[in-house]
Amino acid sequence: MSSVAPSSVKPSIRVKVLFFGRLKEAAGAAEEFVELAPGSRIEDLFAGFTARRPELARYRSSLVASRNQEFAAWSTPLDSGDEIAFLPPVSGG
Amino acid sequence: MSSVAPSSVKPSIRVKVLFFGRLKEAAGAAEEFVELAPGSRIEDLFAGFTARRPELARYRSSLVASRNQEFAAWSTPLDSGDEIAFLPPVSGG
Amino acid sequence: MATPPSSDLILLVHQGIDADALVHHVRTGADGAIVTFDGCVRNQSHGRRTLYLDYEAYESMALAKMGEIAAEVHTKFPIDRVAIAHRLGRLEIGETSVFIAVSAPHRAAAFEACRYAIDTLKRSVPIWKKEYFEDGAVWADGELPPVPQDTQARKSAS
Amino acid sequence: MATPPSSDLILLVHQGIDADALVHHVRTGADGAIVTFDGCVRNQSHGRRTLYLDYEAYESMALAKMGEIAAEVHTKFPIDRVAIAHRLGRLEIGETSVFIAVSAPHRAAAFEACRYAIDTLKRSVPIWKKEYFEDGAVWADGELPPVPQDTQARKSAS
Repeated sequence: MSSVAPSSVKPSIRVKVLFFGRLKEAAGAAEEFVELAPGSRIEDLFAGFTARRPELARYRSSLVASRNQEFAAWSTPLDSGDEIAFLPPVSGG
Repeated sequence: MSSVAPSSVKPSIRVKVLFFGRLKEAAGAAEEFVELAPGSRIEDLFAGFTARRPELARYRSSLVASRNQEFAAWSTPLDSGDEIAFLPPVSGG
Repeated sequence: MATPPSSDLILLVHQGIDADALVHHVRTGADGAIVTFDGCVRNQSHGRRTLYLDYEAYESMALAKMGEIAAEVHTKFPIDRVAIAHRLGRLEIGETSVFIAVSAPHRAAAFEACRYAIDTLKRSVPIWKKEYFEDGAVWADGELPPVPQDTQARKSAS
Repeated sequence: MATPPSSDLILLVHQGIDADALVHHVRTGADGAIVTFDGCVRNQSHGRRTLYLDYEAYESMALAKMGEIAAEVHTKFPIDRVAIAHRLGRLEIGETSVFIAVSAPHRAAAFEACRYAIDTLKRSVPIWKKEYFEDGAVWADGELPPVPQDTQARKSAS
């Protein structure tokens, strides 16, 4: 589902993806494992989900991503074993 | 002990005086009843105490007075039955 | 002077302050925030080791002034309830000398009102603290409360 | 990111928050002030009667972020200890969802640090609140946490 370089010979990478709050309901899952081409970024990962579930696209501007429990830019490259989460606006307190 | 008009015919007024904190220690008493000439003010009352105990004079600039549980200016006139207190800088909390 | 709403709680106590009771008093279903201030006895003052403190008050006036602070806080901030308790007598290190709880629908007002209440209490409530050290005791430095304008004096001087 | 001093207490709990334990944790003989913030469930939201709330969190990240807030508070304010607890799951009206206690030698720092901690928690800790009304449930409006500059994207675009 990545738009970057072909992964013909390179091994794919595998990341864990978490959804929370309204996004979890929209995604229909709290947790998923995803295989991507090496060099994929967080934005590629999300694009893969919106390809499968177009209704997720409207959350794109009102969510932030995290990589291994740190907020991360959409352009952040992924490594195998990463834990990526998509987080709607927080409302704790 | 008042410096105002002579009280030859007028009846005197009687007030209750309270001292607190370091001032109580300096005055050697927590509570006293004092008779004054009508028309006396809080400053006259305090002057009467300093006449008796000159060491009280040095507290004059670092204390405030109250009349019937309200902070009061030194020039406040006294009425019979008033409760007057001399209060050093407060340090509650 | 204004009297506080009957929903407020104003106390001078000679034993330990029951902070839970004060918090319970201000908590209602309409509130989203409760801010408390707990003033407690430090083990040192200006670098000298404190043994204990002794608080005395002009009790009737202190209660009246604490009630005025509560009333004033209601006029200044959109809060729900206020509870203020001050302890008197001997206090050991770590014990609570003053406790203030403020409830409000939203947190900004609760923080501001609680801060205002303790700042005002320290400036204007007739309570005095004596600090006991190993080598003696001193009355703590304090603040002179603001007093009404001396209008009588000006009038008689003219 | 900095880790909080081991003297701080950071908790996510699924039962009632023990506020007394948190206050006890931050109280030391060196402190003259303890300020607490208690965030509690209101009986209404934007005029609609609330039945109850349900909180969920990205727990591992929420704990990490709460610890970072405590560490940051130590660098910004002259305080002693911090305790932060957030509750998850179903909460009834009046119950405490978040509790923060800060101790300090002097009150100004305790107030400012406690306020900073709750303001930052509400903006940056991955916890979500769903509000249940008589006619349905909604995820509460929230705030988008700040995210690091998108430097990678700029580099690859040049």
